[in-house]
Amino acid sequence: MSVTDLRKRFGPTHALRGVTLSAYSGRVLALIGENGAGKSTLLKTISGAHQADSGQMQIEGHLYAPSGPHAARHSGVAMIYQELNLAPDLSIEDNILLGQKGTGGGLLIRSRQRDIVRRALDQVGLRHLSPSDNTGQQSLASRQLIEVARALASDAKLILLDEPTSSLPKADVARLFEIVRRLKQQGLAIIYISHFLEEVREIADDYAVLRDGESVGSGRLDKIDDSQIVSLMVGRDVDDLFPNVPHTPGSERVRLTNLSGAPYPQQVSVTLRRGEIFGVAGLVGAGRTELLRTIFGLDYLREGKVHVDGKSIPHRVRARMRAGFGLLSEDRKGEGLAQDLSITENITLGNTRRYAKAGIINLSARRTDSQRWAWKVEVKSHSVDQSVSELSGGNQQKVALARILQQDAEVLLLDEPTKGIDVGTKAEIYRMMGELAAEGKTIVFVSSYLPELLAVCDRIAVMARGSMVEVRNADDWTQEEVMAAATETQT
Amino acid sequence: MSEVASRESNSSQWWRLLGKLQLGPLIALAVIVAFFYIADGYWGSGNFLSDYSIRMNLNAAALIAVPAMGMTMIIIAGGIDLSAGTALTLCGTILAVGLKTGPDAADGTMYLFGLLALVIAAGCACGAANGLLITGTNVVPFIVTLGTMTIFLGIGQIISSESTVYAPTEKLPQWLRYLCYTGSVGSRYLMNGIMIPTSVLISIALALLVSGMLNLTVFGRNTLAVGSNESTARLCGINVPATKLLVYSLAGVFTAIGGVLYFANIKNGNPTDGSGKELEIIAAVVLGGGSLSGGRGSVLGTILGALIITTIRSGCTQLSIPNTYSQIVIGAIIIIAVIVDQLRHGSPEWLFRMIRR
Amino acid sequence: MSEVASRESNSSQWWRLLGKLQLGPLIALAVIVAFFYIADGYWGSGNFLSDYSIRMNLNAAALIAVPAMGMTMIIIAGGIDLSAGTALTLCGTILAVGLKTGPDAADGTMYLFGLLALVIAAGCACGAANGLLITGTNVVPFIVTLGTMTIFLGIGQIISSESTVYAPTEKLPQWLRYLCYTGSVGSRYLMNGIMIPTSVLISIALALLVSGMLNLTVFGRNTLAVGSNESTARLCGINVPATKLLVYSLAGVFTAIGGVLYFANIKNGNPTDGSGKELEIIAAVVLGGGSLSGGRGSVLGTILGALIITTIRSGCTQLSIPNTYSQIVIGAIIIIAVIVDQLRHGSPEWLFRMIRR
Amino acid sequence: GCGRSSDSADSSPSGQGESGGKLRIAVIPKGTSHEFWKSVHFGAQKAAEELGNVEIEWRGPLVESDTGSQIEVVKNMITKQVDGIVLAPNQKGGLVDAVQEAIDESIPVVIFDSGLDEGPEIVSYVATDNFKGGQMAADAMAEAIGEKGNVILLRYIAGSESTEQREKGFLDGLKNYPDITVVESEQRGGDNATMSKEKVDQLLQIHGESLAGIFAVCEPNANGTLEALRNAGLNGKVKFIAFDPSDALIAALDDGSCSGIVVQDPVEMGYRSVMTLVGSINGKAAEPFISTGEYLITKENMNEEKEKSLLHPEIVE
Ligand SMILES: Nc1ncnc2c1ncn2[C@@H]1O[C@H](COP(=O)(O)OP(=O)(O)OP(=O)(O)O)[C@@H](O)[C@H]1O
Ligand SMILES: Nc1ncnc2c1ncn2[C@@H]1O[C@H](COP(=O)(O)OP(=O)(O)OP(=O)(O)O)[C@@H](O)[C@H]1O
Ligand SMILES: O[C@H]1[C@H](O)[C@H](O)OC[C@H]1O
Ligand SMILES: [Mg+2]
Ligand SMILES: [Mg+2]
Repeated sequence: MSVTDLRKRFGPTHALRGVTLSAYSGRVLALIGENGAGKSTLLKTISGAHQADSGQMQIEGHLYAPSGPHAARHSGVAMIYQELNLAPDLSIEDNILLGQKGTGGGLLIRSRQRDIVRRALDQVGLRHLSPSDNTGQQSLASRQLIEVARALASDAKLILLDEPTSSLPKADVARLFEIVRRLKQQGLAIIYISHFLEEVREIADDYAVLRDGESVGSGRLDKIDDSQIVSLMVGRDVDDLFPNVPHTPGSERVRLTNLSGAPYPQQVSVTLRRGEIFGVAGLVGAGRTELLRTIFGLDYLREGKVHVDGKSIPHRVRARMRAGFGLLSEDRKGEGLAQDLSITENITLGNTRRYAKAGIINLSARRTDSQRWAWKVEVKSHSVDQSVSELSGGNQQKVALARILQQDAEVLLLDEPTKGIDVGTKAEIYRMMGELAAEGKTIVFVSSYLPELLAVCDRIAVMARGSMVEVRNADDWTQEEVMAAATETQT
Repeated sequence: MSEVASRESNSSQWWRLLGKLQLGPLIALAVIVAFFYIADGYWGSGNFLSDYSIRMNLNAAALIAVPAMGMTMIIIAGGIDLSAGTALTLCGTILAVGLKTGPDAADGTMYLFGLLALVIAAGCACGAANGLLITGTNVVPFIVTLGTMTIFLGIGQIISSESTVYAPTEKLPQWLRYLCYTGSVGSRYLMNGIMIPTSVLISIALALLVSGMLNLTVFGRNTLAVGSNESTARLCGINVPATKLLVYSLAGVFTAIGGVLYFANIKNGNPTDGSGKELEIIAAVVLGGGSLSGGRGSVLGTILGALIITTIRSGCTQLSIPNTYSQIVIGAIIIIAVIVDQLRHGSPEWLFRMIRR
Repeated sequence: MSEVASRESNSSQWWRLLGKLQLGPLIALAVIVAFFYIADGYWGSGNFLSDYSIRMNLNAAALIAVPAMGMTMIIIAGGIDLSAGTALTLCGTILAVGLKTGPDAADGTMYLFGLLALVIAAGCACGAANGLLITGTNVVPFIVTLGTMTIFLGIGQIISSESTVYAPTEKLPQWLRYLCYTGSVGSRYLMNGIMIPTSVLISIALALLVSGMLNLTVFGRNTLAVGSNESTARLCGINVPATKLLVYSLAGVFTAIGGVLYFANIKNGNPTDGSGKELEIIAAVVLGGGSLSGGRGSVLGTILGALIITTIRSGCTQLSIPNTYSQIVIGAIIIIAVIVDQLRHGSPEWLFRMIRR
Repeated sequence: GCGRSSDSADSSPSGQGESGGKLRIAVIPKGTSHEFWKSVHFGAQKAAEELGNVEIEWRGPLVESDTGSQIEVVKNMITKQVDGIVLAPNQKGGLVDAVQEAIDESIPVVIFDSGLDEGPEIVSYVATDNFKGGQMAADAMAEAIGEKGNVILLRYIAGSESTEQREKGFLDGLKNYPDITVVESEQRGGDNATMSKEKVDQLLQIHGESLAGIFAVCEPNANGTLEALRNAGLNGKVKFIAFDPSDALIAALDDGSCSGIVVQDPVEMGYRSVMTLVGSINGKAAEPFISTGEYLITKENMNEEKEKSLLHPEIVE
C-alpha cells in the first residue's frame, strides 16, 4: 500500500496537504502525530469514508481509488474507527458480519456463520458473550473489542486501526497486540494510530509522522528514539512528558460514605482533599465510570452519601454542580459533547448563567470567554463558532475539558481525560491538572493508562468489581502492584 | 467478565423473550379484547366476539396491516412515509379507472393482469420516487414524503377527474369482488367453506414473507443496520442509498396491494380518501413496537398494532359509545399501549426505581 | 490559533452569514414570489403584488406562523407536536362557545378578558399535558401527540356538541372582529389608517419575543442543548424534563393565540378543522430550516416558511392553476425549498463533489 | 377587465370589468372531490356559454370541511378583482365576513347550495331545500319498510349545514310514522366510503337482524353503506335510502339494493346562480331565494326522461 501526495480539504480546513507514505505486507506502520494532524482523515480516505481532493493511492502496485467504504472493503481494506461504529439494535453476531455477503445467495443461514463469529469473538477474548446478545447493552470496552472482531472477520489484506486501545484496559491491549502480531505473520499490512509511544514501540516496525496534514518523517522504528519522534510531531523539543507542578494536598473537602449504586459502585467510602489529584485505576468494568457518575448525581444511588465540607449534598446533578462538582464524560461522542453545536456553545453550556443578567445573555462576553478557554486548552479550530463535529477527536476532548474549566468546578471528576490526546498536549494537561491542584482544587483522575496515574497523582485507588479495594500514596504503588490489586478479587 | 454475564438475572432473560414474541402489544390487545368483551356482554348486544364480528374486524385490520408492513420496513430503516395514505388511494383509483374503462371481467383476464401489474408498478414508482428523493437530496423523509403526499393526491385527482370512480360489478372478477368479503356465504371465500376473508389470507402470506425477509436475508439485516446507525452501516460497506431505495420501493408495493384491498372493500376509488390514513398506518407500526428513530420494529407487532386500532374502533361502535368519546378513548389507548410496551424495556426509569425501592 | 484562524477562507464566512440570515428560505421565498409575479403579469390578473393581495397573504401566513413559533421551540428541543392542529381548533372552539354563550361585547369586557385567559390556559394545558406525558413516560413525542391529537379533537367535539359554533357579530368586540381584517376600510385596522392586519402585527411582536428568548436567554440555550444532545444537556446540569415541559407548555400558549386568530379569521369554531393543520405548521418550521432531529431552527426561518406556503397557495389560485395541479405544485415546491436550504450546508455531497470537479 | 382569455393573453392586466371586456365570475364550491360539484361546474359553464361574454373561474377547497381555505379562495378572488362571486359556503357563519369584504369591494355575491347567515346583502340564494329533502327521504323510507320497523340514520361529518338539514328533516319526517323507531342516529360515517363501510359493518352487527332500513345523507356515506349491506348479504332486505346519486347507487337502484335516492339538481343550481348574478350586474332585480328542486327517484321512475337526467347530470369534460 502506498499513498502519494494525498490532499483533502474540509471547507477552510486543510486536513491533508500532501501526504506520502507506504505500508508493507507483514509489517505494522505506526502513524503518529498531534491531535488534528490528519491521521484519522488519512485512514478514512484509505478506507473510502472520505474522498481525496487530489493525490494517488496504490495497493500492490495497482491504482486504488475507492468510491466508498464498500469499494474499499472489496479491495481488502478494513478499518476500526476512532469513534465507535456499531449498530446498537443489532446482535453482536450481526454487527460482526455487517457488510459481508450472506451465505446462500442473499440469505442468512446463521448456523453456518456462527463459526466465523465464534472464532472472531474468541480471538478478541469475548468468548463469554453470546453472539445473539444485543450490542447496545455491552460495555464500552466490549464494544471496542467487537469492532476489532469485525475487522478480523472480514478477511482483509490491509487493516487500519485508529486508536483502538484508547478505551481498552491493559489486558485487552495485550490480547490485541497478540492478534496484530498474528495478522502480521499471516502477511497482512497494518496501519496503526496511537498516542502511546511505548505501545508503538512494542507493536510497530515502521513509523510515519504527520504534522498539520503533511508527512514530516518516516522510517524504521528501531532507527529513531522517542524524543526525536516527539520533536518531529510537535515541531519542537518536549523535555518533560510528565511535568509536575508542585502542589500540596490540604484539608478534607469531599467525603464519600458507603456510596452504592445498582449494581456499581459498591460501598465506596473515601475522603478527598483540597489540592489533591486522586487517581482511580482498575480493569475495564471495574465500575470507575459508574463511581464518578454516582458522585456527580447522574446514576442511580442505592445508598450512601456525598458530603462536601461536612454538608450532605442531595443526589441531583444540579445540586452536585452547585457544590462544585464537574464531570468529564468518557463518551465524548454520545454524551460529552453536543456534536452539532458550536465550540462556544459546548464550552459554556454548563454555566450559561454566568453571562446572563436577568436571564438575558451577553453574547459577545460569552464568545470572548469561550475563546479564552479554547486557547487555554489549545483547541485547534478556525473559529469558536465552528461546530464540534468538525474537530479532530483529540480537539473534541479538549473542548470537553474546557467546559469543566469554564464551570469553575472545585472538584473535577475526569473520566479518561487524556483519551485520544497527543503526547505534547497530554503534557500540557498534566501541567494544567497540577496547576489546578495548586489552586486548591480537587481532581479525581480515572485512567486506564497507569504511567500517567503513577506520575501525576498524589494518591491512587484501585477498584475492582465496584469496590475500592485499596488506596495508597502514588509513590507506594508500582505498576505490578496496581495490576495485582485490580485482578486480585477477580480470580 | 463472565461473572457479569451470570449477574444477569433471570428476569431479564424473561423480558427479552417477551420482546421477541411482541408480548407487549399482544398483552395490550388481549386486555382490550377482554375489556370490550365483558363490557359488551353487560351493555352491548353480546355479539362482540361472534364469528361475523371477528371476520369483519380481521378484514378491517388487514386494510391497515398490509400498507403498514411496508411502513414497518421504512421505519426500521429509520425513515417515515407520510405519503403512504395518498399513494394507497392513488393506486386504488388507478385500479378503479382501469376497471371502469376496461372490458368485462369475463373477457379480460389478460387485461386484468396487465392492470394489476400497472397498479403494483405505480405503487412501486411512488415508493421509488420517495426513495430517490430521500437518498439523492438528503432531505429528511418527513419533508420529502410530506411533499409527495400532496403530489400523489394531485395525480390521483387528475386521474379520477376529481371525483369518486366506481367500477360496475360486471367488470370485476369474482376474486376481486369478494377479496374483502366477510359475510356468511361460504362459497364466496377463497377456500370454499373456510370462512377466512381473502384479505386476511393475503396479509398472513405477506407477513410471513416480510418477516422472513427482515430476519433471514442480508437485505433485512442491512435495513436494520441502516436504521440503527447509518454511519456505521456506511462504514461497514453497506450501500446505504441502495438499501433505502429498495426499502421505499418495496414498501410502495405493499402500499399498492393495500390500494387493491381498499378498492375491493368499497368498490370505489377516491384519491382524497387517503389523507389521514398515513397516521393510522404509522400508528399501527408504533403500537407494534416500532421505533421512529429506526432499528426496531416487527411485522408481527405491526399486525397486532393494526388489530388494536380496529378492535378499539369496533368495540366503541358496538358499545354505542358516541363518536366524540370514542375519539378520546382511541387517543388514550394509543398512548397507554405504547407505555405498556415500554415497560418491558425498563422505561420509564423513575417508575422502576420506585418499584425497586 | 491565530494562524489557524487566518486560514479561514472567505467563502465559509459567507456561508455562515447566509445561515444566520436564513438566506436559504429567504432566497426560496424570493424566487417563488418573483416567479408568481412574472407569471401573474403574463397570464393572471396582474394583482399578485397589489396591496390587498399582500395584506391577505401576510394574514394567511400569520395564521400558520403563530402556532409554528411554538412548534419551532418544540422542534429545536428535539420534539414534535402532532396535536398542534386539533389543540388550536380546540382553543378556537372554546373561544367561540364562550362568546356565543356570553354577554354582548359592549357589556362584557371583564368577561372577555376572563375568556381569553381561559383560552390561553387551555392551550397551555394542552401543551403541558403533552410535556408531562413525554417527560413522565418516555414515550416518543410522535406517539404521545398522535394520541393527544385525537383526544383534543374529541374534547373539542364534546364542547361544540359536534358542530360548528358560530358567535354572532354583536358578541364580538371590534378588535376581535377585525383581528384578521384585510379589506380596504382603513379605520378597521388597529392603527387607524396604517393598513397592516392586526394578526400580522401580533405575529411580529411574538416573533421578536420568541427569537429573543431562544437566542438570548439561558432557557433558550438550554432548549437548544436539549435538542442537540440530551445526555450532554443532562451532564451540564440542565434540568431536561423541566426544560421540555416548559417548552411544550409555552408552545401551547402560541397554539392558543393561533386558535384566537383562527377564530377571528372565520368567526367559527369547529374542532375538526384542525386535523391536518399540524402538518402545515410543521412544514413551515422545516421549510424555515428547522431540523426534525433537534438542535436547529429559527423563528425568522419559520415565518419565511409560513410565507412560502401561503404564497404558493395564493399564487396558484391567482394564476387559476386548477386545484389538482396546484396540489402537485405545492408538494414539489415544498421539497425544492428544503433542497435549496440544504445546499448551504453543503448537502447533497455528490452534487458539490460534481461541481468541484 | 380583459384578464385572461384565449385571444387576449398578452393584453396588459387592468382593473374592474367594463363594457366590452368579458365578465369574470368566480364560482366557489364547498369542495372539489365529489361528482356533485362537477355538475354545478357544468351548469355554470353552460350559463357562461349562453351569455357569451362571461368567463367562469372555478376554484374551491379540496375537502368540504376546510373553511379556512375557502375564505382564502374568496379573498384571492377579491384580489383578482373578479366581477362577481358565486359561493357555496362551507359554514353558514364562517364566510360572512369574507362575503361582506367582497361586497365592500363592490363585488356582488350569489350564495348557492348551503345557506349563509344574515348580514351581507347578497344578490340571491340558490339551493335545494335540504330539510324538505330529508323529509322526502323519511317518506320514502316509510313506504319501503311498510311504515314500521327499526331504522338507522347515518350522519355525515359534523358541521356541514346542508347535510345537517337533511338529518333534521329526516328525523322530523319520521315523526309522522309512530311505528318506526330510530335505533341509532349518533354515528357518523365520516367523509369517505371506507370509514362509512366500517361504521355500517359494525352497526349491522348490532342491529342486523332486527333492522328495517338505513338512510345515508350524502354520496360517500351512501357508497360505503351500500358495500356494507352487500357484504353482509342484507342488501334488499334492509331497505336503503340515499341522498345524491353515484354510479354505484344507480346500479343498486336497478338491482333493488337501494330503494330510493333523493336527488338535487346541481346543473340547474350552477346555471341559475350564474344567470342570476350576471342579471343583477346588468341591473336586473333578483328573487332572494331560488329553489332548484328536490326529487325522489325509485326503481319505478328511474328510466323516465327527467329522472334519468337528474340521475346522470351532465358534468364538465
Ligand atoms: N468532517 C470534518 N469537517 C471539517 N473539518 C474536519 C472534519 N474532519 C476532520 N476535520 C479537520 O481536519 C483536521 C484533521 O483531523 P483528523 O481527525 O484527521 O485529526 P487526527 O490526526 O486524527 O487527530 P486526533 O489525534 O485528535 O484524532 C482537523 O483540523 C479537523 O478539525
Ligand atoms: N450501558 C450499559 N449496559 C449494561 N451494562 C453496562 C453498561 N455500561 C456499563 N455496564 C457494566 O457496568 C460495569 C461497570 O462499568 P464502568 O463503565 O463503570 O467501568 P469502568 O471501570 O469505568 O470501565 P471502563 O474502563 O470501561 O470505563 C461493567 O460491568 C459494565 O459491563
Ligand atoms: O352540501 C352538500 C351538497 O349539496 C352535496 O350533497 O354534497 C355534500 C354536501 O356538501
Ligand atoms: Mg483522529
Ligand atoms: Mg470507564
